[in-house]
Amino acid sequence: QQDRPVIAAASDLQFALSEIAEQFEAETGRSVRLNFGSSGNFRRQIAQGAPYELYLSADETYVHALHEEGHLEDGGILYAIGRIVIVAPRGEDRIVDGSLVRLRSALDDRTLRRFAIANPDHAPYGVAARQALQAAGQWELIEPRLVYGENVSQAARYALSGDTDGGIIAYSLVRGGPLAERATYALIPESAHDPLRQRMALVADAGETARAFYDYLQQEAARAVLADFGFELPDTP
Amino acid sequence: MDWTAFRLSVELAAWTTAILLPIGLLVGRWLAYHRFRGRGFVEALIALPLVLPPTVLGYYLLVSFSRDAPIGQLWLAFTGDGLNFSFAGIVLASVIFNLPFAIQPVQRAFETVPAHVREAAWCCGLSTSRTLTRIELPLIWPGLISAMVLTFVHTIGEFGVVLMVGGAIDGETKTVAIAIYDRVQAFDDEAAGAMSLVLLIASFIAIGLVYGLAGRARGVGVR
Amino acid sequence: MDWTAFRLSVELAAWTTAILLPIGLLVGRWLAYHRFRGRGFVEALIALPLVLPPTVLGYYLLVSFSRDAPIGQLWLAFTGDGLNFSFAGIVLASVIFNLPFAIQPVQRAFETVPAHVREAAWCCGLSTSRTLTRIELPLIWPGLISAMVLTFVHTIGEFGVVLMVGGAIDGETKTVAIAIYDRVQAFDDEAAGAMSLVLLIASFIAIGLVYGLAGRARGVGVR
Amino acid sequence: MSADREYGLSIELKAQRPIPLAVDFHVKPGELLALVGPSGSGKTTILRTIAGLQRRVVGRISCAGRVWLDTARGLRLSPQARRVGMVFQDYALFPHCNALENLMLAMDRGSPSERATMARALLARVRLEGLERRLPGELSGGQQQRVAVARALAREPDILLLDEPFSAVDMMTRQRLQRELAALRRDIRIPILFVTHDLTEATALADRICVLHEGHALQTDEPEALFRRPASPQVARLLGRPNVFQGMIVNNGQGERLRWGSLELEIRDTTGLPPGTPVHWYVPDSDIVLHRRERPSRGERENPVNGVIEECLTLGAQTYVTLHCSETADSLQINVSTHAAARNGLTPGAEASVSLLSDGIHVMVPETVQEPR
Amino acid sequence: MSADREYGLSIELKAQRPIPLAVDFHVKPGELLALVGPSGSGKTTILRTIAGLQRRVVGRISCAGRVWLDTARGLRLSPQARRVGMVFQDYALFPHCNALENLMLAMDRGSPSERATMARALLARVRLEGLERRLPGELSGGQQQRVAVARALAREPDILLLDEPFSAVDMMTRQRLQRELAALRRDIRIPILFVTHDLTEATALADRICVLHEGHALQTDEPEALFRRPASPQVARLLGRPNVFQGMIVNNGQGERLRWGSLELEIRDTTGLPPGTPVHWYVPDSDIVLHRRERPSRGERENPVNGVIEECLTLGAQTYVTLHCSETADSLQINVSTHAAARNGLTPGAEASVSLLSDGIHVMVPETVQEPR
Ligand SMILES: Nc1ncnc2c1ncn2[C@@H]1O[C@H](COP(=O)(O)OP(=O)(O)OP(=O)(O)O)[C@@H](O)[C@H]1O
Ligand SMILES: Nc1ncnc2c1ncn2[C@@H]1O[C@H](COP(=O)(O)OP(=O)(O)OP(=O)(O)O)[C@@H](O)[C@H]1O
Ligand code: MOO
Ligand SMILES: [Mg+2]
Ligand SMILES: [Mg+2]
Repeated sequence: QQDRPVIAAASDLQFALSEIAEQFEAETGRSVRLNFGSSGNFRRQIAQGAPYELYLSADETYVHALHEEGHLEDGGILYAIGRIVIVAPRGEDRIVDGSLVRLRSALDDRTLRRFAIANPDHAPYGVAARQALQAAGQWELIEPRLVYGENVSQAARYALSGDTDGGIIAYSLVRGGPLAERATYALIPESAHDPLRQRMALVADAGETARAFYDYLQQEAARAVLADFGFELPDTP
Repeated sequence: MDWTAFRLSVELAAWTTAILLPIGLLVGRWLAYHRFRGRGFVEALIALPLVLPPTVLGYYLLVSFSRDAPIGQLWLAFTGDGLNFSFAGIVLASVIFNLPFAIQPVQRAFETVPAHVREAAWCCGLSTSRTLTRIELPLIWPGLISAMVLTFVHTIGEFGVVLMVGGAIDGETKTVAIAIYDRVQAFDDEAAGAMSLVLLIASFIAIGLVYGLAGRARGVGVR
Repeated sequence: MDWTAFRLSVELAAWTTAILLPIGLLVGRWLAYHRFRGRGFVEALIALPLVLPPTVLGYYLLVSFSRDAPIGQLWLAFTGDGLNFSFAGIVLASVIFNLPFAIQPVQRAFETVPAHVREAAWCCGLSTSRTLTRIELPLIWPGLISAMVLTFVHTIGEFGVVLMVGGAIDGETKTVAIAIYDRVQAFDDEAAGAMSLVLLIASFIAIGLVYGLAGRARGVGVR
Repeated sequence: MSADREYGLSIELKAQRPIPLAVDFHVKPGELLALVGPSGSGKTTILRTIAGLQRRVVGRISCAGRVWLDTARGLRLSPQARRVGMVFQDYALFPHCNALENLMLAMDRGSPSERATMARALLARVRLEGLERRLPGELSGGQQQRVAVARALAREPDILLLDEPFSAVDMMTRQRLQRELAALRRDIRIPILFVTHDLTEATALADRICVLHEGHALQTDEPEALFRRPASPQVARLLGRPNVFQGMIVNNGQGERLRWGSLELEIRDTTGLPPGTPVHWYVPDSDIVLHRRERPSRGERENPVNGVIEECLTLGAQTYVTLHCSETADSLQINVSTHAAARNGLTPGAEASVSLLSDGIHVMVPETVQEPR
Repeated sequence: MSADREYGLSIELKAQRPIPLAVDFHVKPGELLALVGPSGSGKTTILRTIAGLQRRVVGRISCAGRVWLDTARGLRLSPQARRVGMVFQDYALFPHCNALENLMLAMDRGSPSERATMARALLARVRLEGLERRLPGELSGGQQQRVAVARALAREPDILLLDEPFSAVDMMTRQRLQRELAALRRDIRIPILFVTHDLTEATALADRICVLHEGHALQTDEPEALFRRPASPQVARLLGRPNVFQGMIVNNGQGERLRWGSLELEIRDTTGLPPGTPVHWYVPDSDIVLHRRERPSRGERENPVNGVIEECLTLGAQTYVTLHCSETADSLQINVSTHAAARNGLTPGAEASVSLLSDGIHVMVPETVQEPR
């Protein structure tokens, strides 16, 4: 049996990374197994010796911490910077604009029922969403209306469920894939939140294929896909 | 320590248990006393919610509770409120999820009530309802306690369904299970550990007392 | 359709049930026949795993199964393998998580075996073990079936603990519950729906048959 | 139907399950009917049907002027609506209630304290003073049975259905309970059905006895009549009466006689059957008179039978003697007091004579079918 | 201990719970001991203790040459190791096994087909042919009880413990089962303990009877001896013997006499008690001889007692007569055949005389404490 490493990846990479892995397989003939989940859970599992060979976190601090604990080969590299969007079910763009002005008016005339974000206690996209709302001066107002997803994809579910008026989620989730046609969205300016610095690193004792995939992710083809799914590409690793 | 979440969990578990108690009694009793073709499949139907991963079940409930779906619409019509992201919603979800724990032990308990004892009660003039309260309930007591404790405890720990349907709204749908999970996810192991410990100790004492008292109260059948 | 995940789930549930069957019988019987101070607390202890959210319990198990912790070390010494992220590990986690479902119904069932019938078996020369197999087991059959079905079903649907301890490794620890969850997370509703449907139908038929057959086989106590 | 019949229990039942059942009788208020019959003959089934617990039955039951069951009209009262006081063969006490609570649950009148007082009085009546607080599991078999009897009374029933109510109690207590039951019949005038396998008990207590066999009522009659005139050899056998023989009706010119072997017996109740009819006949114990040694006694001329003693079985004050009579090739079973047996030298091998009083000889007319009453 | 005692059942027990128990007896192989006593006197408790089911007890039990219990030496065999054939008062059949399976479970020898054959034979012995495949719940009370008896035999036990084994079966079946039991005693020579509340049954079947009262063995004796010489008024009362009176030992110069009211009765078995000792005394039914009208009978000179008939109760062939004797202010209960009663004109208010045979009069020596044997 061939070496098919398990890759642990943040769930905002759901669509982008799947596409990259397909390209990778087509080009190299090697394949990887993708596990999407919460970056935090992966961080714990890797600390306990999980047999993942490559870790793509949505939050670079986890990579730093694991590196310090000696579970990673090195400090890894920054592979993408995430962006957030305000979304609503397609056709209900009452509150959808990047400056959050419409959201503000919905709040003011008390027509906002519920609004979904990822849990800012631990999900990086939740933190960014909170920062954006704070920057727009709406946090205090909107907090009682918020529902929290365990992670950003659950938040996306909520935002498009019909029982909320929308939410703030990862840009990468609505750029392509099944949500693209179900949602209407607007990009929130980068300046509204701290950059979502996404770092990846090889886990100690990673095998050949994982290394190859790690390298492939730094190639243009892969970066193009990431860009295509709305990630900013860092210049410096 | 998120005491609001604790309170909410206890409320949720109490409501769930309170609602499932009569359901468990009715359905459990009915399944115990009536033999019909397909009884096994009715029992299977009750157990089905368990086979789906809670988050997925939660997702399907989220969809069926939405304003566009019949259940959500009905609820909206009666209460003027949505089911999703509300306390009522997580109670309903919990109720569905805990059906097998509430029904099965009660059913098994009813099955062991001797037929002659029930008949004697009727001959003593006890109506069906008095037979239930005065004869059957005391006799099925251990099974009923089991059912209620399992339901209660399972609701306290339930996380996937409640999170999905409830949306972790502080003070409304954020139970202690979610609060602990959040602390763990936030790498706040100390807070998570402290909350877990409080939860475990409180549960241990509460369940222990319930079982202890229930066991002491006339252990019929055990000698 | 991820058939590997289906197979794995069935294997996991089968192992869990098979391991819990003797444990449930032993502990359930012991709790049913012995009255001692603090019995309620032993029962509470068994139910405790339920109060923690599965993922959190999973995390604590992950830590205790690690090579630095006693359980993990012991396992390593005996098998030369780690517990975490292995099939053995998720089986063990499942076993712990399902303890109350395996023990309680069996305990309640043993409690209703009439003392005189057991005594008669002894007087007929049946050893403790033959009394168990020939007299007690047939009498507790419905409770035992309940226990096993609940355990099996609950394991199939279990997700948080298995995900945390197992790490969702394809073909090794990625159960159908995780596979469905993944599809839901990936917004691949069609695949999730299809898998859920297959799971539900298969479970419905399997559980229905088990209950149906178990119910038909001499329904003692029900007349 | 007379008013008298209205206000008692009338039943008329047919069933196929669990056994084929065909019974039909009336019990007057205050009357005690004993059901006797072999184990499995359907006694419990009949009581359960009257109580409304056995449902697969067709027929009619009325009691205390109310119709309880009329399958023709689709009417069937629930057990609760029937006001029966039932003692189950296995007692069926409420296992979680102590003796007092078992009784109080069956009472539906009065304040709790009145009910407790009455329950205590009933328990005292069945000699269970001091055991009021015991759970059934802490009582002996006989004690449990007495709680069951008291509970049946506590209901203030319209009918008492007692399924072997004294089978587990010792003789002394049993006599006392039998006296209580007799007293009760004077106090509350309701029909009482009583299953027993103790014929002495049935005779002592019952106004009438119904002999059941495989679900069919063979004969229902007063004890005296039943023991003197069993309707068929089967009834005699079920009642444990030994002296049933085959004979033939003859007419020797002086009137109807019964030929038994080479003997011709006088009978008082002539049958009017044509001479030559083969019949079964029966003579009760009380009409077999032992001839005393050397001293003739009254009735000695009546149907003398001579024989040789085959067996003597002494049980306390009674001795059971088997007398083989060569003229008929049959054996008579007789029952004499032990001192009479000693006085008359009744030992195996000895010769002895008895008279069969013509009053007692009962010819079972073959066509006799017990008229349902 | 003699070899004979070794190979039977010897028990010597004391217990406090559930009732104070003090018993001590020996039953030889092939011997049948009946335990009689009021409901709640501890009969079931004794059987359970022998079977090893009741554990809170001190003492010693040995059977078939093996020690089963010796609390002094800390030895206690499990119920399985004791090889007892036990019939529980409530039968305790295995509810999920049919009649045949209930028996086969108790057998530990032979191939399945041999066991099935033997089980079938045993069921036939208790007259349950054709019901082999019925579950206990589908059998009548008496049928269940017979399965329990057959199961006890199926064990090929070293001792039979029968707790009211025939209480739920009809008289005919009962007689048949009693005969089976008697036959069995010849086939398999093991001790048999038999609880019954039917004294006729006890007398007919038992070699000895043990009278229990509140956990204490009051007297253990052969039926004849027990009925003729009960050790105390209490035993007589428990046996339902009515004629126990108070009297006083006197000496009228011709020897020891028993003063009863103004009468002085001759007694054959003199007591040697000092004159003036107040005693209880008893006369069995069989030693009360009714004086026949106009014709003197044997023994009439012996202890004549005259009285007026208070009550006559006729039960079939027997009539129970209460004779009030003004000289003593006591009443005698006598039991005559119904035709003797008629012949002698015994009706309430009539005068009658009886003789109390001096052979039968039994003076209960006050200090008599039943020697445990
Ligand atoms: N559930 C059942 N299924 C099949 N047969 C049954 C069932 N219950 C009772 N019977 C049969 O019906 C017959 C009548 O039973 P019933 O209990 O009325 O007898 P009974 O006269 O009360 O006998 P007993 O004196 O032994 O109590 C019996 O032969 C019994 O085996
Ligand atoms: N578990 C118990 N707790 C308290 N008392 C008990 C318990 N079991 C039995 N007893 C009492 O012990 C006494 C003896 O009971 P046992 O069953 O030996 O009587 P028994 O002679 O068999 O009576 P019966 O003829 O009525 O069956 C009774 O008075 C009974 O109430
Ligand atoms: O690590 Mo995530 O992408 O917030 O679930
Ligand atoms: Mg019966
Ligand atoms: Mg007893």
